[in-house]
Amino acid sequence: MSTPITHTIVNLPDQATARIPKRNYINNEHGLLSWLLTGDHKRIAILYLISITFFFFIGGAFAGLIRLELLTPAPDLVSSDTYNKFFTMHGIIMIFLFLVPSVPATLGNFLIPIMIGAKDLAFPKINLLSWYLYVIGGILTLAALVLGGVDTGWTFTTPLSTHYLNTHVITAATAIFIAGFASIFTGLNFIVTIHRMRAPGMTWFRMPLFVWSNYAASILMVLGTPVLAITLVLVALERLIGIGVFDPTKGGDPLLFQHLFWFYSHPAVYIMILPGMGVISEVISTFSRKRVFGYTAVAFSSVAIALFGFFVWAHHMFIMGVSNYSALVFSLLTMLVAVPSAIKIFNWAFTLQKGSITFETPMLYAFAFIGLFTIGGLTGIFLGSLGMDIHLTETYFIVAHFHYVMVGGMLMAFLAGIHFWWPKMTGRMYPESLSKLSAVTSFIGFNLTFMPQFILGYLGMPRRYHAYPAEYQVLNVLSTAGATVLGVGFMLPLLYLGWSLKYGAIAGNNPWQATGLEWQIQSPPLTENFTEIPIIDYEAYDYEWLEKKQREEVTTVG
Amino acid sequence: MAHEVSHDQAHDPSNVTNPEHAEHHIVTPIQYCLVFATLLVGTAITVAAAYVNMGAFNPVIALAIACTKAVIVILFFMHVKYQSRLIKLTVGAGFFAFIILVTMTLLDYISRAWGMW
Amino acid sequence: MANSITSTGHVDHLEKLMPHESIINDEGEHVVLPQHRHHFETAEQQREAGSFGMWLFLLTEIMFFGGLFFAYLLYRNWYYPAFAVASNQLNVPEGAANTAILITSGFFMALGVWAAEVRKKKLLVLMLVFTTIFGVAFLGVKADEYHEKYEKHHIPGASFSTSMFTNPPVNPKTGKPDELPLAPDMAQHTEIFFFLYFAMTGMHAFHMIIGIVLLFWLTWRAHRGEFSSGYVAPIENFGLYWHFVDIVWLFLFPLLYLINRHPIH
Amino acid sequence: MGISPVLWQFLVKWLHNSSLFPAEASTISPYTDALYFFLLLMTIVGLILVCALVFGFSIRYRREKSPVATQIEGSTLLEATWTIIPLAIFLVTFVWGALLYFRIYDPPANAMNIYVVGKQWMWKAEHPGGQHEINALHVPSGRPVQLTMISQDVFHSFSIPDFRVKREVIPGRYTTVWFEATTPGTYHIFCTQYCGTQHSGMIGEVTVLTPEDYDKWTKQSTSGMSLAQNGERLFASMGCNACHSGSAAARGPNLAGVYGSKLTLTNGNQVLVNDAYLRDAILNPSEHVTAGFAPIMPTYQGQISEDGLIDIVEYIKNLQSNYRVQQTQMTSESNQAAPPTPTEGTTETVKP
Repeated sequence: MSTPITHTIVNLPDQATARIPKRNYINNEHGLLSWLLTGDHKRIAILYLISITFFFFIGGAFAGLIRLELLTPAPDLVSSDTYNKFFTMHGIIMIFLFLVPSVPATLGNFLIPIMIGAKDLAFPKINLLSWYLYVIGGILTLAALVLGGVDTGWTFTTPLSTHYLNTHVITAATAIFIAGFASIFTGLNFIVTIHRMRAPGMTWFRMPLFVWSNYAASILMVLGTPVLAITLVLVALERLIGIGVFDPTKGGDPLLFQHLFWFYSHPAVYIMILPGMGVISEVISTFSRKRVFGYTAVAFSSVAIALFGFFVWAHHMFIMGVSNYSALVFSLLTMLVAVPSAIKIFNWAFTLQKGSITFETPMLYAFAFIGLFTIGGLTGIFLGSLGMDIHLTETYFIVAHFHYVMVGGMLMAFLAGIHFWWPKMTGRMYPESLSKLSAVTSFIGFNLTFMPQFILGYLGMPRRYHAYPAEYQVLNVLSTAGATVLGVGFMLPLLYLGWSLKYGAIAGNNPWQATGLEWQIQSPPLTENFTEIPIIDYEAYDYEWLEKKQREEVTTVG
Repeated sequence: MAHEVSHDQAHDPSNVTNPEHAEHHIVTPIQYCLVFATLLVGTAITVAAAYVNMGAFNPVIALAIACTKAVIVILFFMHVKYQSRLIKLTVGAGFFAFIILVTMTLLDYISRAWGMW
Repeated sequence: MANSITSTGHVDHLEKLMPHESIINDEGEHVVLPQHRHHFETAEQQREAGSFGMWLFLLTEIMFFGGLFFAYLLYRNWYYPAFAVASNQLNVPEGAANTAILITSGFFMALGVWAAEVRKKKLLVLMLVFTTIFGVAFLGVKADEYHEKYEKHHIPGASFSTSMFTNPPVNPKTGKPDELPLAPDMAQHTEIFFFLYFAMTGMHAFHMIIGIVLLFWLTWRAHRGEFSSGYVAPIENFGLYWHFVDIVWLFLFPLLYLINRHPIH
Repeated sequence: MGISPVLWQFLVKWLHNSSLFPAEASTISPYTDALYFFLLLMTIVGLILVCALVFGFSIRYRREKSPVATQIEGSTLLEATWTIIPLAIFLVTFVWGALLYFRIYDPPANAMNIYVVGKQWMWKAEHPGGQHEINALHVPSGRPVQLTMISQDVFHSFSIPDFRVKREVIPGRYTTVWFEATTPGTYHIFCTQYCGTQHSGMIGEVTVLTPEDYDKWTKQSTSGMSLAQNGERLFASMGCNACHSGSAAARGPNLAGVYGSKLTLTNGNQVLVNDAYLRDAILNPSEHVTAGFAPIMPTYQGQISEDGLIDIVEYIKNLQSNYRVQQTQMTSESNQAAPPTPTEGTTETVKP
């Protein structure tokens, strides 16, 4: 039955008769303990989703407070100490408790086993341990906040963090140390699952690009995070014993801290963005009904980003007195690591060519991602070129750059993924028009917030300033106005997605008529995902195969 | 209907669940004794070498002996020699990442004295 | 014929449908291991995944110690005289003995893994006990060395004293001090050596303690016969961890103890 | 550049007055701005290209107009184009940026040196002539000015946006940056590296004066002793002249004219004596023992403040003969009164 030519791809089952499948992973077992001690990767993904949303809104609240303070040039809302604690908490919570785990731990945990035809991740108990470590890390961060806050900035610059502050640095460092292991165990689980548990016939180049990008991010998690762990241990030891490797008065070298810290923290930004790119590949392909243009190029550029990500960290330290010659090497390698991102952007753009494109909410978020990530990426080139970095580093230009990549790129991709797979995770559809409104609101609010900060950056307004010269006020007022709109834009999904849990339309197996393996089974899926192990004999994003299957109306697997 | 599950599913080369299908090689105790002996001899040599003044070569020798002992332990005690190519690749990746950390950071420390900074 | 493996009562299905998947024991009839986790196709796949996962975890340990080793590398080059003199304060016989103890412990662990593979329960338990004994012996020697540092005031922090380095004591036998006196500013940097010494050997000892606790648990389970009927993954993976801790010490010993041992005059 | 200088000046002036663009107040500013506008152009063109592709394809191939998608595998030619072209543009940016970096961080030889000491939440500028300024800096226009900077406690970062220069100020090591101011006026100084509670209070003013005004300013703001003279007093009071007396039998090497020379150390390697070397030699003497001398110099770590170190380094830099050293040693040994320090033109007397 060919659907009439409409402007949307969504085909829901007849709502009068459609029901949520009797047996699925949600109602398979009951009681709190069945959730808190679950081994099922889907339930752990839901647990992660709830805790990540909780911490996202705390971090967002601090962002709001910061923007409120910067409404006026004078330091009049809160004292300097409190303001420093605001931006430190905003940084720590957003990076370590939201951005690093967001797509891998929620969507990755839920979908990777299903997408490659496995029943579960390789180590379910370690997956649950990863969530508990994340929650303990989160609680410790909140403890540091409640006990009096930490004001070292999320970068813990020594010797400030080791000798010149008496706030709760050790509590915060322990929190990040523990949350880091949560990220290591997620990465470890993904790598073993992708290598060892693919269904028969699921070769490497038949896997969806979402799996490829999470694989690349997992390599970074496993190899990068431990260096941050040892660095924080050394900072804690230096605070406790007083002698250490970073104290210049006793012969230590504070630049050694910068090297060890940024060795992790730059790959960390690729851990944050790569899974988001995976979501975008899936969404763009589904809503243009076409295979991703240059599948192998996009897959290999994910791995290339992961590999080159380890070679470029010192571009955070160009003005810190690293030698001129090493600055040259790191600047050149930074230029190389930018190329795979450009490749991906053009491949997504050309995926649309000759497609049959529709504009549901995930697609809107994907378009927002492409636009904003292009700006974010290219402004990164400003900071990668040495001469420009001298003027632009440690100013609001940097703040605008990484918010364009993290909020404009990663958060848009996260919301695209949440909207795209919401029917699969909950069996319910979200209200289309309201979600499009929230997407547009977020887009407008975001640009209004961070575009003025580029201009402020070139004007030289420094980062982390509690008070600023009067001539910067106009741009800061614009930015704060944008922040309020952005806040509303991010609040809306919480409302209508919650609403859809009870009143949303029944989604059925494949509301978007997508080709992924996860769309061939019931939604919400069974605990063991497949009633029998699927045999894959078709390519990734194979819409002809989907067409043939739908014509035969055979539910092979579900 | 679904594909007939072919009996020799495990031996089909594209069977990705266990591509190398390495049957499990058991290392005999004699090999372990040999490795044990070489490790002890290695320790003795490295201690002896420390008492001989070879100027800049002392650390080089010490590290060379330590690396050979480590490689022996990895290959035989940890059975990497008999395991799939994937595990060998993983071990390589680990040490490669460590080497990146050392060389790229030394790149900065060594070249500081070259020019005005 | 769809081989539907529902989640309930899957063991008998598996037996019938995929005979070659289970382990063929001595008498050649097929038995499926009770520890076979439902989401793995075959026990072989589960074991491969287990050791691969363990190796990835050891990767994180390599990078974890890697940070410390780099700090050591940097400060050894910056303050070589201080590192050389401070390293001479360490007791080489005790260090060498410790290395031998740890290698022996690794040897017994390897034999333990072999015993588990050939399913000799008593031998496995014996090997695990020996491994534990040598592990604890290593920690004992370590504790003695730490105590000696405590007496000589070489523990970094408030109680650290550099008098030992600025005017070295006269060696009664030779009538001359063993070391050249260090200038006071260089003597101050010996505190960085001892900080790195305690950080690296302390982190290594901490990993040893975790290993020994696991060893007690594994020995108890081995004693109950869990690992002598084909299911050896825990023993094998713990063996990997134990050998890794041994390798870290193989690097720590020469780097910390043997910086510059040849006599000065 | 394609735009005529007049149009450029007008554009920059208008943007500056509407506080959307910083003033171009140093010789390097136009070069930085040129690179900035090139990169801005690259970003805008890149964005337009991507948006054109995305919106073009979306409208052309929307579902109503093309209900069935035709699958395309990909094309290696296209992949090559959007690998090579971005790489080429990025490499151009790399080379241009590197040239600019080396221009800013390699001071010219004839630069006038000013010491800057960063301390938790204030900037102390110290001119060789003895002028001390807090959170302020007076510089002549038209002359290259080099800042030799160090921090007394944590990481700070000395930034003058209108000069497009910024350099991290690290504890334990001198870092340098230079600029040549062009248009007189007052411009912001910021500390851009987070340094604790009053990080946003650690700001100041650079006042660019015409050379004549600058000379007038140096005259009436002299606070008596030049850095070198302070250094001389410290040199004597710390007892440095006991060993570094410059006589043949002295236990310490002769420091007259040592600045800028090449020294061979006991461990054999050659070293250029610059500010950093002098400072390190005072704090960690055992690593900087000149060949032929015993390592008996005590460390002064923690006994001399950064300002004191700057004074001594400045004194050694200006020490051409040991005349003053021997004289101060003689007066310190005998009980005569020290000769009055000449008042006018203080810097000349130090040089013989």
